[in-house]
This record gives sequence, C-alpha cells and structure tokens, in this order.
Amino acid sequence: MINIIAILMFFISFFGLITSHSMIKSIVFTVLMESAVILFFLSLGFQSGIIPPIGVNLENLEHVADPLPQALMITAIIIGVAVTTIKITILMSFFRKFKTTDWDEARILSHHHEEDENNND
Amino acid sequence: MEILGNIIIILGIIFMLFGVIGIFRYQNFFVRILIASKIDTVGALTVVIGLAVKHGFSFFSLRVVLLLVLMFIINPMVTHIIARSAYESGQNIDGSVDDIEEGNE
Amino acid sequence: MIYLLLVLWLFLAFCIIGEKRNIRIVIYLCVFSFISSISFLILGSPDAAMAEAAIGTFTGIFFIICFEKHRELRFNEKNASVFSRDEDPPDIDDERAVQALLKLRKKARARTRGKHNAKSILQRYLAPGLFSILLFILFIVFLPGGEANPYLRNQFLTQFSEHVGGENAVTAIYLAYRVYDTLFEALVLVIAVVAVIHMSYSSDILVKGGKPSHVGQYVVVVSVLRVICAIVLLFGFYLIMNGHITAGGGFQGGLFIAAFFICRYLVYDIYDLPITKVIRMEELVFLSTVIFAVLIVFLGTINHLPPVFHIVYMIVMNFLIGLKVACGFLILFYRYIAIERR
Amino acid sequence: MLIYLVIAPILFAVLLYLFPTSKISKSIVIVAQALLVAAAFVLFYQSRTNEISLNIGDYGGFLGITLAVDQLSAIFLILTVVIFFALTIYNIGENNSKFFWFLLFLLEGTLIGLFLTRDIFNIFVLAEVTTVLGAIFLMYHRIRRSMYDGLVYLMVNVIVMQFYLFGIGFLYMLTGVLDMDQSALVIATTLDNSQLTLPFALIKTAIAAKCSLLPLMTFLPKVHSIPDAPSSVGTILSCLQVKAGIYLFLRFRHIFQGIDASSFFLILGIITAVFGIILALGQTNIKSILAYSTIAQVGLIVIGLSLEGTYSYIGSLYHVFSHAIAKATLFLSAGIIMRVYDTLEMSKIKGVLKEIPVVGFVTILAILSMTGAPLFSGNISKYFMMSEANFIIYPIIILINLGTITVFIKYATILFGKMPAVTEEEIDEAKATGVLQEDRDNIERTGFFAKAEAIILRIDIFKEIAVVLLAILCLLGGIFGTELIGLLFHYDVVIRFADIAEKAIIFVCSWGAGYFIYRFAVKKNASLKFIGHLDLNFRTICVSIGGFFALTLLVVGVVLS
Repeated sequence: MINIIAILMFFISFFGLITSHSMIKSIVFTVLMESAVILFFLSLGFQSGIIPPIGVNLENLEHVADPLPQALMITAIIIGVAVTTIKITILMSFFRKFKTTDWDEARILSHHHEEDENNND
Repeated sequence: MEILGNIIIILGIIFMLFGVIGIFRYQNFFVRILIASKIDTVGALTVVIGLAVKHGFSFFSLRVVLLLVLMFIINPMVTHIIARSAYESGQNIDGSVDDIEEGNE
Repeated sequence: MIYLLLVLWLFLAFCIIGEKRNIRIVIYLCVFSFISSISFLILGSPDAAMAEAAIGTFTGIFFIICFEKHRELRFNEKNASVFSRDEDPPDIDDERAVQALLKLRKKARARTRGKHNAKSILQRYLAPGLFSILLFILFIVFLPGGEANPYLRNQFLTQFSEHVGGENAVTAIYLAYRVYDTLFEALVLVIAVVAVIHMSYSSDILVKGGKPSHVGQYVVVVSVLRVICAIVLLFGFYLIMNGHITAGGGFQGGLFIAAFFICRYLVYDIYDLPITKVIRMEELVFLSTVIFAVLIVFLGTINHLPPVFHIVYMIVMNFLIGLKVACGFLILFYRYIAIERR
Repeated sequence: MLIYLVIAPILFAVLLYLFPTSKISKSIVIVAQALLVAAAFVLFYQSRTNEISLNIGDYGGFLGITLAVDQLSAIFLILTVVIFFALTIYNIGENNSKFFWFLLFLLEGTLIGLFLTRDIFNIFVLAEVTTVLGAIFLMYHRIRRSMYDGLVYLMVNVIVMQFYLFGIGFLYMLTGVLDMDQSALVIATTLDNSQLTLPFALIKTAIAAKCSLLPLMTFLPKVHSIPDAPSSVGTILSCLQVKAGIYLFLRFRHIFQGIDASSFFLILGIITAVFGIILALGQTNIKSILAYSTIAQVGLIVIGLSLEGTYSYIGSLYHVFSHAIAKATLFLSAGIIMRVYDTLEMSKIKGVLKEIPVVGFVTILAILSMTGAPLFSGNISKYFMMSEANFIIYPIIILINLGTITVFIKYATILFGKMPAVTEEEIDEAKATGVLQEDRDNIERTGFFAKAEAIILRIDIFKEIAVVLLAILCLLGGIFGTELIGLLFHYDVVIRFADIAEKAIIFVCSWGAGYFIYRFAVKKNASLKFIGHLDLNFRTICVSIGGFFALTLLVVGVVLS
C-alpha cells in the first residue's frame, strides 16, 4: 500500500514537472520525486510494528527493517541535496542575468543570438 | 502510573484540539498566532510530560525531559519572531493590512 | 497512522502544484520534508529520517536566502520580473546592450504571456493530468507481485556485528560494506561546494563584507540562541561519536555542527569567515577520508584487525565524514549569504 | 590495482585543487595522464587471460561492491583513457585554471569507475557524479546559453536517474541482491518475464535518455554543441557519456536476458538514425552537425547490437571505438576552427584547408573514417556490422551510411573557399552589443580580437598534435583492423578482399549519390532548416521521457509477451 502511495507521489510530481512554467517549481518537484523514490525504497518489506535495525541479536527478530535500502537512501538523499544546491546556484546566476524564472522566457532569452540569425536568413 | 500518563496525554490532545478550533474561529493574525503557540507549548508539552510519566523513572524519560526543556525554550521564541516580523512588515494589531507586500493572485 | 501522514503528504504535493507564490512553495517544501521524515521514522529507518529532516531544513534555508537576495523572486512567479535599470544593473555595462536585452525581454514576455492567457485552467491541466494518470495506471498494472527477496537483508542482519561490529546495521553498511559509495557521495558534496563557489557571482572568494545578520535587535532570539547553540554543537558531536551504536552518524552530526555555525552567525554577527581556509580544510578532510578508507577497507585490513579496532575505525570515519559535511555546508551557507549582496 | 585506477585520478584532482599556486605545472598533468594510460593498458593486458575482479573489503556473499574488468569493460576503459590523454595534450598549451584540470581528472576517474563497477546502485551514484561534473563543465565560462542548457541538462538527467533508481528498487525487491552477475543469475533461474516488465521499462528509459535514443534526441546534441562551452566538454559528452549509455544498455541486456526486446530496439535504432541524419542536415553550426551526427551513429550502433550474431556485435563495439575517436578528432578540430574564425556558423567559415592546413587535413581523415572509407577504422566496423545483416537491414545500413556521407559532405564545405574578412561594421556592432565584452572572459574565443586588433593568431602547437594523433589512430584502426579486433575482443576475424572491394564500390557510389543529394535536395532546403532548429522545451522533454516509458512498457508487456 505504501509503495502505491510512493508511485502516486512520483506521478504527481511528474505532473507538476510537465505543467509548471516556473523553474523554482520544477526544482521543487524534482525534490518531491526524489522523496517518492526514497519512500518506495524504505517501504520495501514493510510490516506493521517494524523496528529499526539497531541493536544486538537482530537475527532472531522477524520485524526488523531491511538495513540496506536505508543505507542506500542516505546516499541518495545526500546526492539529492548536493544537486539541489547546484541547481539553486545556477538559478540565481540565471535570474541575475535575465530576471526571469519562466522556462519559456528563459529559452527565448538565452537563445536570442541564434534566433536573430535565423530570422535574417 | 500508566493510567496517569495516558490521562495526561489525552489532556494534551484536548488542548491541541482547542487550539485547532481557535485557529479557525478567529480571523485576526495576532490572535491566531497566539492560539497556534498554545498548541506548540501547552499541548505538546503536556503530551511529552504524559510520555515521561508513563515510562516512569528511566533513561527514556530523561531524554524526553531534555526534549521538553528544549521545546520550552524554542517554541515561544519561534512564536515571538513570527509575530514580531509580521508586525515589522506592516501587519497592524487590529488586523488591517498596512502595506504588506502581497503578490497578486 | 502512517497512512494519515502519507495522505497529508500527497495533499501537500497538490498544494505545491496549485500555489503561485514562491515563498509559500518553499514553506510547503519544508513541511513536506518534515512529514517525510516522520514517515521514514515510522517505517523503521531513523537514520534516513534524521538525514531527511536536516536536509529539508537546509534546502529551505538556501531557498529563502536566495529569495532574500532577489526579493522579487519571493512572490508571484509572474511578478518576478521587475526590471528597472537603477536598482540592479545587469552584467553588461553597455547601454545599447541593456536596451537590446530589455526589448528582447518585452518580446519574449509578450509571446509567452499570450500563450499562458490563451488557455483556461482546464485546458492547461487536462491533457497532462490524463497523461500522468495513464502512466500511473500502466505502472500499477505492471507492478510485479510477490514478496521481497530477503537474501541480503538476512545476510546483513546476521553478519554485520561479526564483520564490522557496532550495533547499527545501517552504519555498518554505510561505512564498511558500501564505503565505496560513501566516498563518491562525499565527492559529490566537494564538487557541489566548488561548483557553487565557481558559479555564483561575488566579487571575492572571501566573505569579507558579507551581510550582517541584523538579528541583534531581536533580544529574545539572541539570548535564546546563545544557550541553544551549545546544545546543538553537543548534540552534533553526540551523533557523530555514537553513530555506530544508535541512529545518526557522520552526515547527520556534521549537519548539526554546521547548524551551530549558523547560530553563531545569527548571534554574534560573525561573517568574516576565512572561506579559502575552510575549503582547503574540507578537501584535506576528504583526502584523508579516502586514504583512510583505502588503508582500512579497500586493502582488506579490516578483516585482520581485532574487533575493537572496527569500532575505532567507525568512529574515526564518522568523525571525518562529519567534519567534511560540516565544512561543506558551512561554506555553502556563508557563500549563499555572501553572493549577490546588495 | 583495479580500485586505484578510479581513486588515483580523484585524489590527484583534489590535490591539484589544493595546490597553492593558481597555475598548474604542465609536466605534472601530462605525466599523471600518461601513468593512467599505462595502468589502463597493463590492466587490459592482464584481463586478456582471465577476468580480474575485486570485492571491496573481501566480504564475499555479494555483501560488498565488486569491481571487475572483463572484455566489455576493458574496451571502454581503453577508449576513456585514450580520449582523455588526447584532451590533456589538447589543453596543455592553454592557460586553463586549476579548476579545469580538477573537473577533467574527476570526470576521468568517475567515468572509469562507471565502466568498472558491477554494482547496480553504484552505477546510479557514479552516473549522478558524472552528470553534475558535466553540467559544471558546460558552465565553465558562465555565459549566456550555457546556463540555460546546463540547467536543463542537469534537471533532465536527475529526473531520468529517478526512473533508474525506481527500477533498481524493484530489481532489488525481486532479486534481493545488487550485484549484476548474481542478479542476472537470480533472474534467469527464479523470475518470469511478467514480473520484470516494469523494472525493465524503468531502467531502459533512463538508459535511452543517456544515449539519446528516439524521443530524447533533440536535447542532448543541443547541450553537446553549446558554443560557449569548452570544446573538451563537447568531446567528453559526445564521445564518452553517450557511449556510457551504450555500455549500460549492454550490461542491462545481459541482466534481463529473458526479455527479448531486440526487435523493438532495432526499430528504435533505425528511427533514431534517420531522425539524427535529418536533424544534422538541418544544422547551420559546425558543432551541432557533429553532435547530431553522433545521434545517427548511436542509432547505427544500437541497430548493430540488436542484430543476432557475433560479427555484428563485434562490429558495433568496434564502431563505438572508431566513432568515438573520429568524433573526438572532429570536435577538437572544430574547437581550433572556432578559435581562428571566432564563429561556428557554417556560412562564415570558409577555406579551412588553406588557412589552417593541418586541421583541414585532419578533418578530411576523420570524415573519411566516419563515413567508412576503405583503410579507415569506420570501414572495418561497418563491414562487420553489415556482414550478418539480413536483406532488410543491409540496405537500411547502406542508406544510413549514405545519409552520414551527405551530412559530412555538408560539413566538408567549410574546407574550401576563401576566408571572409572582418569588416569594420562587424567590429563596431560587436562592441555595441556587448559580445566583445563577454568574450573577454571567454578563453576559447580569441579569433575575433585577433581580427579586430589585427594580430596574427598563432595556433597552439599542442592542439594540432592532439588532433593529428587522433587522426593517426583512425588510420591505424583501419589498417590494422583485424589485429586490433583480435587484441580487443579475443576473436579472430577474417576480412575477404572481395567484400572490401565491393564495399569500396558501394562507398564511391554513395559519395556520388551523397553529393547529388546535397547539391539538389539539401543545400537550400528551408524545411530542413526548420526541422533542424526544432527545440523542445523542458516540459516537452519531460513528456517525452514519460512517453518513452509508457511505450516501452506497452511494447514489452503486451506486444512481445
């Protein structure tokens, strides 16, 4: 059930990505997408009354969570935040130059040299 | 001990319930922030005290009490800073808006 | 309980879709991370929950500093384009170039605005919505059935205390079995720091003349933070030193130490951080992390060492990673408050 | 040994960055690079006899991460170090900051890591690192277009890698391991195809975007050909990053053995190649032509890999090699051309052969190799690719080659003619619009100043050495083709002289036909130009990712089963 919620979240953020005109929103939706995947990983082997894989003599216990996805997801979270900071920085540099956060406007503005040349031909 | 703890936790949840009703009841920003801070402080603190009582005298309770102290310090500060910055950015006490920058919808 | 939280989680995503003001989007994002963090905790992974909580806070802070630098970004995405000459001169000095850019912007705006206005909300959202629902349904139809294969889980749970030691299986995997991944993850942070410094506009690499925090007038805040910041630092070191026994570890502890420096910035208005030295330190720590990992794990030394040294290895490794993460986020924070200042 | 090939460049890069002086001694860089090449060749030599593998930490039981070199990894490893060596020579004469070398060595280390690792999740981590590094490298000069395209590149790759991560989540759930070979074994023994459809589609979506297959192909070449980015980054992205996609394609085909989607990828490859050629013909910018022709060649490689048979497999892999080297030659010489002419527009570049004869000559050699002329490496690879094609695929490959020839005839027009002079008005206008101002920061574009200030521009001798070396490699790869294949693939191949003669005739005819097509159909075709400047915006790229995912899911789940 939780994995279905994660998939739903994944596609809600996908919907956000294909509808939003704002760069900030797009960055936020990629963060949401990452969260959805992380939730999916952590929900692998979920059962009610699950306990974290911390302590001794875990091998006898049935309800211990899978430690591997957790370790993987810590890695994924950190990579996610590093990439997000880079994205924010690019966004700021971009905004400083062109004063816009709209994808379409940004495209027209940043390609305008080419466009002019095409019109001249 | 456990029954006492449960009673205190339920009391805390009732405080929170009143707080939530209050937020919807009043329209003035400052009244709302006052009530919201009640949820943070009174409600959450009571629940945490209840937890500590429920677990008795143990290491877990010690940690919970530490948490309680932190909440006791931080929550009022946060409320204070929200209210103050609202005031400074032009929200009047009587509820009218001075020149707060609002993006048009 | 968890389903209730997750429904709220989904609801927040819808809120972000419908919201137009950027500052609110970021606040929703922070709440979103908070809820994810609690859900992760309920799913039995306190380490990931702690990382997510800290990360959510930091991402929010970075976004808000970014908005503080360009106040027009805070509100409506459509309003975020007040282009006045006197206020913020663009990079190009030449008057004609500015005029050309202005004209072009006007043209671009007219073109896109026309497109935006032509469609109603239904037209804008119907086709993408149907497309997303279609993808979702396809996904659900082909969802593989069957239970999760517990092979590696059982292997790790039964063998980690013998192989690596400690009581936290996640830390054991993170620092010993998959330390190769961890090194690359540390590398990504190094790259992010270097990239942010390279790509952001600031007159100097030093943060000299950065913006004072102006929190000094908030007497309550300053006096409370002065007490809190010591606890934050202590808690950070607690997490690092006990990473192998309880939840937490180098990364989470490092974030707390970085938070301590942010408190310090707020309380004492210290913004003359010698950034070049911190960068150098960060990279030295990264180098020593790699070399340490190579010496202990990659050469297979860990299997020949007595179990006590396993614990020592994990504490040292956690400490190095914590120091690295703290330096990295410290540089990021100070860089963000220094760039594009007014 | 294995691990130091990955760790050493990374350590070296960080040490360079820590180095107190801002200028890096050139001899250090070149010695480090030469050592890496030597290490890679030693490793290749060792791996010929038996597969070398290393389980990090010696934990066994698939608990740790395994690195291994087999035949496939070794080929890509050699390719990576050779191209990076050429890039180092190319950049050695330039006044690059240490940040440049930092990025270059990190990219080399992570790409080698990507080719060596056998862990599915580790591939995700390394792919993210290479993406981030590529994006930063694109924005090295921090100007104009590169920021928008760099942001799009970063965002799209991050989204695509989320699909990949989702896929390996399902794979881990089903197989319980993260090791490639073991999961292939588990999949072959215990799982059936209906369970694997979803992870297959998710992972293939990511890989298709990495090697820019059908719906995603208009965005990657745009990124590869950003005029403001250093030409080294275009080379790395176009020659190695795209090839990394091919590598992952092969690896995951091995994992999902049960799902036979080769006919699907065959069709995709054909369509990709055709579209790549049409788009390349519509370009007016020399770097974009090169970038789009990469897409066509990737399509060709995917066709070859989807055919059954050893010869076509070997031919395709050899084509990865020969195409990468020829494309690197062309990209780097385009960098030199850009420096001299200070433009990438074809209409303004004329008479390269007369102005910079070495570069012109090298360009001719590389074009001959790309189009598959006899005696060049492109010929050998295409020969083997076609030797097992059936009667439908055979003419298609010849037609695709004809298209490639037409594209390169268009490209070759820059070689002849007379170099146009710079007028006073142009200089005035450049000063007025601020282009000149911007170029001050841009190290690569100096030709304009030379012209404007009437200085004779001297081309860096190291750049010429690099491109000449690469061109010689193209030629060697053709002359010693069979020996090289024997060395790389451990497989003795025979080339019949009659076939070569037949190919030569077809080749000459193709050149004739290509020239006529170019002369009468391409040269002044407005609609081609319109198609060439088709530009997907960010939302459309996301939609096409989703569309590709749905298509793969439906084809694999419904049509093929």
